[in-house]
Amino acid sequence: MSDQFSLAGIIFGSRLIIGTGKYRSYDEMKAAHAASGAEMVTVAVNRVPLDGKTESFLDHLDPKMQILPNTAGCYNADHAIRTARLAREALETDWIKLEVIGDQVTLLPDNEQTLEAARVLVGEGFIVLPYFTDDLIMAKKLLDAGCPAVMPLAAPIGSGMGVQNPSNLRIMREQLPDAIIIVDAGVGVPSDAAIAMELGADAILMNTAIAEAQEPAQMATAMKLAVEAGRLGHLAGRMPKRLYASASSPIDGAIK
Amino acid sequence: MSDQFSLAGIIFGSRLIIGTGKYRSYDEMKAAHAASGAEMVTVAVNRVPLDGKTESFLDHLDPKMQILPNTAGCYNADHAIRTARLAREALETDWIKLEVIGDQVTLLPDNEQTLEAARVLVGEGFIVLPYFTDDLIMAKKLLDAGCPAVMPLAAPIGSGMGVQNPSNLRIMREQLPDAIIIVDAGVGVPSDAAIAMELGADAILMNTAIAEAQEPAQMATAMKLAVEAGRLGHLAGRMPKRLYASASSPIDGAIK
Amino acid sequence: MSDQFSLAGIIFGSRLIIGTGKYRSYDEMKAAHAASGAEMVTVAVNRVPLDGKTESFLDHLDPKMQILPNTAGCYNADHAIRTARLAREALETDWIKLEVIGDQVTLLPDNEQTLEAARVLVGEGFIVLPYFTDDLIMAKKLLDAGCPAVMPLAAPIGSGMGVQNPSNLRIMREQLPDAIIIVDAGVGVPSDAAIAMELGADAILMNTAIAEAQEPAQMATAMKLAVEAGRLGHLAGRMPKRLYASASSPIDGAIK
Amino acid sequence: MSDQFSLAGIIFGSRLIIGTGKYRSYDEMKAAHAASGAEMVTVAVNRVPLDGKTESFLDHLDPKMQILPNTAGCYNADHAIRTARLAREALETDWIKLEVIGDQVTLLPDNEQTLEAARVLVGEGFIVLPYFTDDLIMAKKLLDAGCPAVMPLAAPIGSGMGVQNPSNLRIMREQLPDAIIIVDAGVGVPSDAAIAMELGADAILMNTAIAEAQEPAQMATAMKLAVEAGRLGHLAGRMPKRLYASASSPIDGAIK
Amino acid sequence: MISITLNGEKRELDKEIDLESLIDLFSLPRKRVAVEVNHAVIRRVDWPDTAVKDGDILEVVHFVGGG
Amino acid sequence: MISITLNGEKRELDKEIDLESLIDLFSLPRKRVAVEVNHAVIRRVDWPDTAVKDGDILEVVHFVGGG
Amino acid sequence: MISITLNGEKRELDKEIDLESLIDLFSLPRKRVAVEVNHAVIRRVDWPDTAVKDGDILEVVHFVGGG
Amino acid sequence: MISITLNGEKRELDKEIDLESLIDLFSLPRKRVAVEVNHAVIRRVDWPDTAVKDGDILEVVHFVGGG
Repeated sequence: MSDQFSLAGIIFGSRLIIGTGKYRSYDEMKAAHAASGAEMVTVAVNRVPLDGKTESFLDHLDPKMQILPNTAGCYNADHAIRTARLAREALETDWIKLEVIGDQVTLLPDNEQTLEAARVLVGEGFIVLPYFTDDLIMAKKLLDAGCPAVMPLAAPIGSGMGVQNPSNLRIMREQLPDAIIIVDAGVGVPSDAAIAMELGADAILMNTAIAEAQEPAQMATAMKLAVEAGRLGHLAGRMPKRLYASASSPIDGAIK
Repeated sequence: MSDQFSLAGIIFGSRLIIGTGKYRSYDEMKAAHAASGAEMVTVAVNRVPLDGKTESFLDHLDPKMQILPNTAGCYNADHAIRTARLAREALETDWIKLEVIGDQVTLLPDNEQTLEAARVLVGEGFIVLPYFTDDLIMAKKLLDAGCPAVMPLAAPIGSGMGVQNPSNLRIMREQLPDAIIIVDAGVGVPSDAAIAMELGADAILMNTAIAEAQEPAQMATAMKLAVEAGRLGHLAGRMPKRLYASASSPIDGAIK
Repeated sequence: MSDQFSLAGIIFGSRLIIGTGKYRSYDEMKAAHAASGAEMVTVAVNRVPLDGKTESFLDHLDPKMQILPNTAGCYNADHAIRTARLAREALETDWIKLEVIGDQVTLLPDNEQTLEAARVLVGEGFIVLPYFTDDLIMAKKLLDAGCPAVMPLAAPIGSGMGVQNPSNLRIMREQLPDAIIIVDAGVGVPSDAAIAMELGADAILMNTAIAEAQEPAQMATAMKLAVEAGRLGHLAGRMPKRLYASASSPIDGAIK
Repeated sequence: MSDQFSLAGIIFGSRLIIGTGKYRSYDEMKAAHAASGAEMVTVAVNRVPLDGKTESFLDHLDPKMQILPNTAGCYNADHAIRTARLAREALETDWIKLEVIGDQVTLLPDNEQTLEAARVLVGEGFIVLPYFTDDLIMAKKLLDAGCPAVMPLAAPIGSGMGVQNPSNLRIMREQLPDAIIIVDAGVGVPSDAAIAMELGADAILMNTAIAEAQEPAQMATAMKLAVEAGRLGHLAGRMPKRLYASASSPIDGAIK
Repeated sequence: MISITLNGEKRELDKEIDLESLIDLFSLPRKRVAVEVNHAVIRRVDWPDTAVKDGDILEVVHFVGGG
Repeated sequence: MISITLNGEKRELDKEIDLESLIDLFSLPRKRVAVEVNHAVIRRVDWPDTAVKDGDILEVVHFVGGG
Repeated sequence: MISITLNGEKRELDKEIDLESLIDLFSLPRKRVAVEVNHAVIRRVDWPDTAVKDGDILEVVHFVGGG
Repeated sequence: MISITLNGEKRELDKEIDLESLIDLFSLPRKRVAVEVNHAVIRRVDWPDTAVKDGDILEVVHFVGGG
């Protein structure tokens, strides 16, 4: 339905990227992933438990899915860099969702550390997709550092509040017409996703909105449609907004 | 994709009802109608020109479309009632979109006259779909009068401002759980349609958002998807909203 | 500070009208009334208890306050009309805040019954101040019926949600430049009051926002200031809104 | 009226700080300054023209006003640091509004360079008041660097769009209960100022909203009142928000 | 023996009395109140001459806090 | 010689005619139109038997694009 | 007798062993995991030749659900 | 004959002079201004003893309206 999108040389048919956390069961996750039409999913890097009991989480993912490891849980550039290197070794992928968190309560990104880590990781050949605030100037620095895309937040991770600052996304789109902008975190309902795409985002990454919905698979379908709807709405060119009415039917010619 | 919806005994596969006004050409209209997936379109009742030159507008509509005549351009109950009777005679349909306008600048509905006309027309066996403000108490009166559905506005006709008062629609949905609510007028972009559906609307009627888009057919597809997305989002049950973050990845277990 | 406002021939120095309900104590109410600078307060008409125990609520009001009785609790025109007549007899005032409620859950106004009651009461010489939805066409009818002012709601009574539909108030102001518009109900914080005044309201009537504040007298002062601020902001003529920046300091002339 | 506020050891009676740019005339500026009740004004550091013709801008300021020089027009830390040193030499003040801009179109702050400059200037004994995005983590870093307050933007400089991301300010207030937060830039109308104060800002810095108003002095008074109203509203503790109504008058006891 | 409805409650009176006396009988307030008999307001001056009859519906109201 | 109002415009006819003929006379469309005479709809079947008289007010409507 | 830190937990080994053996010893998974010794990643091929020494800090990670 | 850059503009001087004299020479304001030579602020008291040399970059600033 919607046009393709190309990221770091790979063509994706879907502009929806989703997470793998918080699902009530593997079956619920698999059904949601299938319904979403997503072609890439994020996973977290975590210490192997020492009790010997470990099943491979990855076995529960559709093999056709591209896996995007993240550096969630890292609070400084060094931890994020080491986590990225471990992810690359384990998955033989250069792709990394770079996430350096400022504190545990808000999970808001530490832009300064994120930029530092991005510079190092790009230098090591990683394809760095950085999560950061909706900050135009930081976006420029991340792109200058060699990130193939930027991933501004819509709202805090898992908040489901939707796009909190549409002006920032609009400005980012207008000032960086050629950049790939992926809105990451904060989406709660399909209209939130549509709004982000209408503002010109190239794709959206979400987890909680689907995983914590009462019916994750149904919500995944809704998000798939909403991302396509918002994308097409962006391309189709909206009607002008007016405070006042504009008749759809002829004003004259009614009977008297 | 989305569930069916039943109105006055007719089952519709699509929850999107669209208009036929303001298109740049018949071809553009036909393409948009086809892309929208709509199964019912609104048309206006108008005086035949006396110059003898008249082509039938209706010939340009897909014969499979159900036609919903409106009383646009009527400023009191009497004109609207007469217009409805003429529409019934000409189209042999009992369906009428009842629209009584309060003034020509805002095209805002005259609820008092609308209610009066609704009472008369229902008595004459019409299937009355009334356009009115997002007023819960008026909605109850219109339903009591025998209207099979109510059609509150999202914003002024042709304004494209989107849902101006989400609380009113939410309250209407919660207070009238069994009523059929069709949001009519004011939608501008796909996310507006998704928002209305997420709030619990059963369907949406729009014209300008599609007809005045730079690419009407593309916008029609976007609206089709957005209505489905919003409907599914409503059914799927949204995640809770939080001011603060909720981690998608494990907080513990990151490397140190 | 702010300009005077004239209503039904009476000049008020304050554009804030407040209620007398829900206070934790008479002292708290008196302190809030004094702090608010209001010159008119609303009171409810209620059955005298038959247990013989009755103190006069009115004795607790500053005698300088103009008393505006309301018809709260009435669900149809007839009850409201009878209540207005009783209020006039008891207080020897022609002033009445006309309130006809549609249901007990939302307390949303029944515009149809309100209009009917307004027509009767104006005919009996009452100064009718009608509470209704933010409906331009209904506003015109109420003014045509002889009401000296209209009182659209900002949000449901006691909801504290603030102005839910700014466009409706802006349109009402622009379309009825000479009408007196008093925003009644729904204000929660000072900025809500300022917004309503900036949109062009002539005055604001509120109760819960002050009475249910943790510190009613302090909130009353805040509301007094906010109403003045909003009024002056409306008169002063706002700067143009821009998506993009406009430098406050010279762009050139910085050191290099 | 409102409580005092203490910044870097100085007690201010007013929580409104205003600019000196964009006024149509010196008289208009002076009248606005007087009306605003502000006790501190910002000025820009600029090259002396070489044509010999120079009058001292500062002579047009009320001598009682504390002068806060800014580093407007600087695009990196080094320029901002040098500008701060020149301002200190010329005015014998350690106070500096630190502003490092990322680009000329949006005037959005370069947080990274701002933080770097803040660290250097604090080390040189400056009282650094940094303008930055509404970024909690950056706020923490600026405070850790020794800034006595942080100055997040409400919206781009001179945009007049008002608080674009209330959640960010609320979170910043809640997470930094002891920090002094001054909202700087983006306010357009009095309600914008009231909103920022209700969210817990300690003060507001604005220029364009007053200077570009049709009546600057009147708007200055409005802003003075709005800042006080918002502050008191914050202290008074707002009523709870409800989607549904809560009666102000008794539900029972109406006549039947 | 007559029966009336006063503010929604049934009340028995051993005989017809005038409104003035009824207000006393129930020791109802007289300051800033108003009385309605069978949906018609009775002016204060007319209380003494207004007979309260069997089946009459009376409303006696005053003012309370409201918004 | 009679005068009618047709869709808001005055028209002269040299004599009374039936509605069916009037539609022809002005070569108005017959498909999916409706006619009202003096505010009352005239069913298609009744056109031939409906005399158009002096002073009659006629509305002949069809459908156009609308929302 | 040596002591190491494995995924944040102290562990005692009776003697130095290579990384390959250590993975077995603790029956840790081998599929899609990665190992870091003293902050440096050890490629899988180098496990057999990597001696785990007293005081070494090891991290062994795999993947879990995340967003 | 020396050349300097003053507030971004090239200027020729027939010989080295001290900063104090340069301010006079260009009749620049002295009240609430500050001077920087080659990126270093020169305190007012040091103007007389500060020689302006060939190639020096000077910035002389004052204050203007800003936000």
